[in-house]
Amino acid sequence: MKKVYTRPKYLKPVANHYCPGCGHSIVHRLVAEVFEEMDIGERAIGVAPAGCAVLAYNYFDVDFVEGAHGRGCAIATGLKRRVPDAVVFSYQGDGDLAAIGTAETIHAAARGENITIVFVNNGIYGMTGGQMAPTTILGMKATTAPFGREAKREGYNLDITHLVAEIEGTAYAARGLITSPKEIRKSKKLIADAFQCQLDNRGLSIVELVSPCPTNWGMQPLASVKWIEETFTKHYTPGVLVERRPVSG
Amino acid sequence: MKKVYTRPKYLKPVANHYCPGCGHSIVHRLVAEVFEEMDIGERAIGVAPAGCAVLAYNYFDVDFVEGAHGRGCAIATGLKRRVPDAVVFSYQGDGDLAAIGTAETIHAAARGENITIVFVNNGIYGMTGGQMAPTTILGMKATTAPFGREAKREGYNLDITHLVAEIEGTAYAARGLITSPKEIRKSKKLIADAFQCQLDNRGLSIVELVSPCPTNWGMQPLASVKWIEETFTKHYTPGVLVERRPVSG
Amino acid sequence: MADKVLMRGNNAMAEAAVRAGCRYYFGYPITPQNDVPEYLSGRMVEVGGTFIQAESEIASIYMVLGASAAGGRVMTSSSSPGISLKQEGMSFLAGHELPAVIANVVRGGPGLGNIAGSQSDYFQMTRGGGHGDYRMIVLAPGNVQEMADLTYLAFDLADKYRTQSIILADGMMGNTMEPVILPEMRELDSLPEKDYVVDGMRGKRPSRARLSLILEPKELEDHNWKLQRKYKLIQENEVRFEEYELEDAEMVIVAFGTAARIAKGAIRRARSEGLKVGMIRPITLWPFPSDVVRQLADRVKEFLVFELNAGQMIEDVKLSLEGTANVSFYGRPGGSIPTPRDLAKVIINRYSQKFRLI
Amino acid sequence: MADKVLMRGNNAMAEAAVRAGCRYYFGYPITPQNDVPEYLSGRMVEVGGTFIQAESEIASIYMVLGASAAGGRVMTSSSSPGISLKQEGMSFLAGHELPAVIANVVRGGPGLGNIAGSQSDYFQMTRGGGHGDYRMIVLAPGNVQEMADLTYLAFDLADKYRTQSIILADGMMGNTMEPVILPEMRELDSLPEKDYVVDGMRGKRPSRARLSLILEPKELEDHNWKLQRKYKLIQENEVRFEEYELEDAEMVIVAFGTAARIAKGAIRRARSEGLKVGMIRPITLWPFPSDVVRQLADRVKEFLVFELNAGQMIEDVKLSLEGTANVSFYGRPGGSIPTPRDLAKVIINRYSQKFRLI
Amino acid sequence: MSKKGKIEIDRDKCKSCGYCVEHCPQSILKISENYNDKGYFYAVQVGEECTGCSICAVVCPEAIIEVWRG
Amino acid sequence: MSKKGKIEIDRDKCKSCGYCVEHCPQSILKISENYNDKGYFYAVQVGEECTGCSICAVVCPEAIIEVWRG
Amino acid sequence: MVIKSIFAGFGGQGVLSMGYTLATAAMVDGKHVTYLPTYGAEVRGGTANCTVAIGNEEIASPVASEPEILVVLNQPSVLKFINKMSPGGTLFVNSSLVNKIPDREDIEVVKVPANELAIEINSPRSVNVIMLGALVAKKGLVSPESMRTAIEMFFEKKAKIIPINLEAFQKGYDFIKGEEPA
Amino acid sequence: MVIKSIFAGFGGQGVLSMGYTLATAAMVDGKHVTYLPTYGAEVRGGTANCTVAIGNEEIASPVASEPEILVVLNQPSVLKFINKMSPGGTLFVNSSLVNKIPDREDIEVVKVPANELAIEINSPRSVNVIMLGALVAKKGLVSPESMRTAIEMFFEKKAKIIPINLEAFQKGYDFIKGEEPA
Ligand SMILES: Cc1ncc(C[n+]2csc(CCOP(=O)(O)OP(=O)(O)O)c2C)c(N)n1
Ligand SMILES: Cc1ncc(C[n+]2csc(CCOP(=O)(O)OP(=O)(O)O)c2C)c(N)n1
Ligand code: SF4
Ligand code: SF4
Ligand code: SF4
Ligand code: SF4
Repeated sequence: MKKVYTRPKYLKPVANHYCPGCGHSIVHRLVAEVFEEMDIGERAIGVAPAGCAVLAYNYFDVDFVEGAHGRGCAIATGLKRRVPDAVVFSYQGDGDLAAIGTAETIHAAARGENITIVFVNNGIYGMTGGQMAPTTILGMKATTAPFGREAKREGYNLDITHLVAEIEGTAYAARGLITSPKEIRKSKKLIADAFQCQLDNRGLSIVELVSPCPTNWGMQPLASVKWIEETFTKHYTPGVLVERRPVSG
Repeated sequence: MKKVYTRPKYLKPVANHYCPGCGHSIVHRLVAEVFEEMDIGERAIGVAPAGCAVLAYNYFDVDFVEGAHGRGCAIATGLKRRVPDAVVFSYQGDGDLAAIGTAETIHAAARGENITIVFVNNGIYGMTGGQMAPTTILGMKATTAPFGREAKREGYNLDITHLVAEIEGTAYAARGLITSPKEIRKSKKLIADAFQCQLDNRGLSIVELVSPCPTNWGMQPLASVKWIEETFTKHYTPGVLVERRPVSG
Repeated sequence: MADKVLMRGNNAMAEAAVRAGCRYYFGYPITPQNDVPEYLSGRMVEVGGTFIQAESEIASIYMVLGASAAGGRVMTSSSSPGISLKQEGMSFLAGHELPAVIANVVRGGPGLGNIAGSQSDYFQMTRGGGHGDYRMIVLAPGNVQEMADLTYLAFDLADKYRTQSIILADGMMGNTMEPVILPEMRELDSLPEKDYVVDGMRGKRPSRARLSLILEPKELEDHNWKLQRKYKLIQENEVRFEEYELEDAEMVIVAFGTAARIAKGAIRRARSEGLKVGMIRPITLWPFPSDVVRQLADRVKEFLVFELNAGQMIEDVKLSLEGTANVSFYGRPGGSIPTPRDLAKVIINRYSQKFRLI
Repeated sequence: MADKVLMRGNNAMAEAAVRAGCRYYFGYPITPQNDVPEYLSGRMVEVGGTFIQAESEIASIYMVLGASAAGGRVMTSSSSPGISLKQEGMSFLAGHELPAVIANVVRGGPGLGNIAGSQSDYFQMTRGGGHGDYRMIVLAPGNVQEMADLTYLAFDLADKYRTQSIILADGMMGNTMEPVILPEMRELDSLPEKDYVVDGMRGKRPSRARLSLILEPKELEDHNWKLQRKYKLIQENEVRFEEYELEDAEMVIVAFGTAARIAKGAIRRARSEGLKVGMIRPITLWPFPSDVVRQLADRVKEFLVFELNAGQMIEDVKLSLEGTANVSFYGRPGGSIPTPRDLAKVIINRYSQKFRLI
Repeated sequence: MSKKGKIEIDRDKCKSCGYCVEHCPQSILKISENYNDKGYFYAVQVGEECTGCSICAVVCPEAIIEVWRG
Repeated sequence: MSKKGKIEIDRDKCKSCGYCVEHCPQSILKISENYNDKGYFYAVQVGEECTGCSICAVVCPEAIIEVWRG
Repeated sequence: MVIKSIFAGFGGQGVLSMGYTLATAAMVDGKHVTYLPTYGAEVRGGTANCTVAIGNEEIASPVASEPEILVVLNQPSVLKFINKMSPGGTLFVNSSLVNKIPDREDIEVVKVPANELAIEINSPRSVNVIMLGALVAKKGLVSPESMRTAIEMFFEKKAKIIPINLEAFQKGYDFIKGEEPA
Repeated sequence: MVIKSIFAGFGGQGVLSMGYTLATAAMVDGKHVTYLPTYGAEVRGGTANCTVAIGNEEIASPVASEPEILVVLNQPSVLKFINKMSPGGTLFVNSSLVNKIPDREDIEVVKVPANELAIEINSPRSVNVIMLGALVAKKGLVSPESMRTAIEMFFEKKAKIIPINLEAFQKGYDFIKGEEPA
């Protein structure tokens, strides 16, 4: 028999600290698979967020800089300018990318910075214990929105990927789900396309992965992916949001 | 004969420090006129930016807090939450609002913060001497874009008002020109509508005034308004960008 | 007994803030102080106050500035990296002369560090990590009860001097639960009037501006000297400290917060072995109790500064002593916290070197 | 003569950076240092480097972190409020142990203050305004030539110790033009190799991570002690200062930067009236020339610290002297800069009180 | 039924931007050849046909034109 | 022409999320009643009809399932 | 004197509430007490633990570097903490889930088949309270009355499960008392 | 000895380049020199000024609190700076634009009809260089040769206007020399 699936080579052979069923683990795997398939792991440099994926460098077997909360795109910019032939990506959660890091995200897009953002949207602050995120949807509870998010009180949720897609320097913006095998496969394709965009020097690429945080949602893993498919995606529909300046040839 | 026009009462009877033909002076006047006509000056609280309008409190005869560069919307939020019946506005330039203040702007909108942003877009950093702004259009020169802005090198210009308009908590977003008598009159109407939106408790209102900076554009005042009408507005077309939740009755 | 409640330091602080009349809280999550925003997100709704989880620490400090300028009792809290982000805003609050209470539940640094308790932000808090000449009142609680009491006090001091009061705690202090007696609930209308507030003229007074931009150097200099006079006044009136077993002490430990707590245990151990050791615990880190320390040196010649960092408060001790006594240092940076026994060993060791006890 | 050029301090600094091999500059406009980004926006294009006007000071310090992690010689510059915003990033650079050169062209504070020259960020720069136990090399140029020379040096020191080098100037120093001889252009391939760089494994080595998150307190403590050892090494090797008219001095002025420049003029005046006054000018503010100051006290008993602030470096002078000499202070915060004549009056006054000269 | 108008310009505060001159429908404003204390060549009225339409006041950045009509 | 497949699960790293169990088209995986050293009830294979479709591997967050086919 | 206890187990086994309830009881007893849960990042990864210090003098450090008492509900926690224990200390294990206890001659081991006991009273989720009952019976850190008050305070908002928890406490308590020579 | 000069006028009158060129000449002469332009917010509002200090020793402060020399191109600047002047100082006014000079007995006033002189040489924009010529002729701060070199350096990139500026310099220079007793 032939081995048809094995742990990707750019994931270190170690256990991670993520909770059971956490989407981060799957996204890690997908990115590592893409690195292997596109043969770009050897020149990849990642920026780890402050967030549950703060230890990403312990799991990915590629070069990494650990970033400060929200500054992934700025750090990635510095890296890419210094090593233009590297494949630079910033791995970020929703708090990181869409709250404290809003300015860095928007302006990396405006500059058309040739980097890739891997954006894990789980609608909550995982690392710090379930506080409200910019992407927390109305009605959803969080430790800092104990009565459930209400527009009048906690404001609306923010679709940052949509905003980024509206910006001219963004070459590629897409959203995938981390739920079923089908959606996971699609998401992997989006991740690959985002990195391809960088290889083609087309500007900023962002791929949002709508992803379960069973722990802070207070759900079992299977219930959490179901909730994504039934409720959460109503606010975050998957697909390619924008594609600009397609390469000729 | 009847007096049909006089200096508005919410402008102090002092000379300002703005350059000849500067749009800030006109915007000041329009806001002061609106305060008088809507009778809201007595409960107005402004936030002055770091920018050419840094001394706004020397010219407006209403309460003011001088802000830090980019933090107008955050300060206005604090003010409004403490004094909900006040009319709170943040006066900001393009660097202030759209560069360093990006996150504060976007999230005030997401919260649907019931404040008004008076946004003066002159496509340049006036106060500090003509550096590139997020709104500087391609081809335009600045002291930090000495060869003219080029997408590849300096990135694209950013239409922040458009982004703000895309956010659900934004009740009103509009753009006016500070050029001819006709456009100035229209702009005044937009300013009034923005403040009305706050009075009606509808959420964030922003009005962008596309405005000349003759000094840093290196043009005579008349040439600068002409340049706005012929070139600059191509990137920043006037009009109402969004209006949400119209008041019933 | 009845009025004691078992509370976490962070929550005791948050509840004390509400009872002191704080109705505006703006913050951003960061471990190890997340209980504060979590607690207040619900509590502010109960008392009709405002809770905002801001988009960042920077936004929150400027929301604080706005609400304070409009006259509210207002608070924010964070931990080391988040406090670093607030430095510009804190300098602005100082320049604008606006009161605010800011809690720093310190974690191990520098950089992302870790979430264990540490005291390595002493310099940042006492020297002003922001730009310009300014000082802030820095209160260092020694247990959960003081987390409540000093927070309560912090609001009064902030208003009295139009200054920032800092609660300098650490991850351990913030997360430990102890029985605590909460201060009474203040009526909002019992709070002192403020005559500098920017809340709309309302046809009653001329327009006002709160600002820190003063373009003319001479005027900004005057403003600075005015601030310095205020700081002097605070130094004269607001020094707070605790003396512990000092009567017969031949060696004095200087420690604050969690370190002081551990030091007490260590001193008990050392005393049980016959060593005459005492402690001076600064409760206000700024203003630092320099005079007391200096006067102590009239009879005690050995000082041991113990900090959960690589040596910061020791500068204040040295500045107080001006060479009149020996000062040594024991420090544990990076979130390491020694046991009272570990510290007792250090004390006994140094003591015996000096006094040939053993 | 031929190689002298008339240059503004800011530009001399910027050009020296390029010549030192700096090819990455990330900044944000703020007076009084705008010449730096303006100059480099064009110059970096000429030399094939990167210039980015970032969206904020925060973004720029993290771009610096990225480019430095990838091995570049990299710089940012700002002025007081902008530097406050960089504090978190500077703490990260320290924790990550990454080299960088950061210029702070200080203006009057606190808050928005003004754009005149000031020295009120001394504490912030020498004590680390960010969180955690860390230090940075702080170089204080005394004229435009030193703006160039010390910037050039700053890059070498930053690389040597994997630390931040700060150029602490002020609005006056940054905007004054003087004839300057620029340092030679370094070949990029003559720069030292770095073995910690994160630039892709390229099939040649295992993956690397640059970080400052160290969750285990004991490990973070070790990391901190390692940093402290490095700082000790810097203290031992990198102290720089200038002695001025000290041979027969009975009174010593301690001043740096623009203040020292004015002090020289004042000393010349005082000497012309027969006063034996000299100066010690710290060039490195950290590491502070403590030993020299302390040794001076063996023969001189009167020190006058002169700063363009309300009194900050005076703490380092006192910490150096430990009570072995008298220290007085003359300060001008808020961007006020006295003339050499004003200062001479102060000097003569204090001198005559001490030595009954007049 | 055109009404008569009147304006007054606070010449000491005029900065010579020329907006009023450009936009006056009656073309009765111009930039003087003298300058004020701040050194600006100020705007002056040179014709009598003012209608009080206020357009000059609407464009004046300095808010220094008063207009009467009636 | 269905091919035979085979999987191997690193049970010590399994966290019991149940994704593989849920999605296996052959329904041959289940959560065991024993737990591993980390305290998780790990997934086990309970039927032989594995086709090597890899779906379990595609959903496994821990990347601990190896799949053979042939 | 200060006695320090560490409670450890899987997240979800009610480890933190054990510590909290004990600390409350100590407070009710008028003793000095601190309770320190793990927090933040440490919480990820499935296990939880907390520390309670009870004494009749001010408590210097809420941390237990050498706990006198260790209460463990699962296997990994035994391995993680047993070597920290102070000589002469007492180890309480939930013997229903823990079968491997490393040798340490200098401590006393108390085995409580808590899962079985819980099933006996038809309250499988009360394992932690049963362990508490055993702890109090054996070590008397706090009075059983205070412990009952603490349980009532803890479940204040879910009053209907107070009785079953009081029963669980008694079950554990009696388990030890029954074993002891009368 | 250090001599300090302030140059002042409207923005656009070439005030800053006057100072810059003079400072360059001093550098060419091998003297100690500092040049301090106004910067930042001060620049708004229409007027500009700068300070040049020239000496044969290290210059302590680039600021002129009591300038020995004041060169003004417009009326407001006279009023702004005249009272700062050091007794015995020399005030150079562009008498084409300045008609009101407050009384100060202790300074010397040199009136240069610079606009007229500029028109004479058909170069109305050279008012500032004419004033420089007068300054150098009168005060000899730098050598005329160095000043010419400085002018050439300044206009390096616009070489074709060098001659007219040299002519303007000479015009101002001769204006003074012609007035002076030969
Ligand atoms: C400056 C700063 N502020 C706050 C934090 C604390 N913090 C760490 S991660 C995080 C948010 C995590 O949420 P998210 O980005 O959504 O990622 P997730 O953990 O959900 O993957 C916060 C607030 C920090 N480390 N630094
Ligand atoms: C934190 C901080 N960074 C930078 C500055 C300097 N600064 C003052 S105003 C300004 C930009 C002004 O441009 P803009 O906001 O477009 O307003 P304008 O002057 O054009 O009206 C800058 C960068 C500052 N004061 N504070
Ligand atoms: S808290 Fe949420 S995001 Fe974080 S590891 Fe657990 S499941 Fe994943
Ligand atoms: S610089 Fe530009 S924006 Fe500023 S006052 Fe002058 S014209 Fe107005
Ligand atoms: S009011 Fe109208 S007509 Fe009269 S001067 Fe003004 S613009 Fe001209
Ligand atoms: S998907 Fe992976 S982690 Fe989840 S139960 Fe199956 S084998 Fe275990």
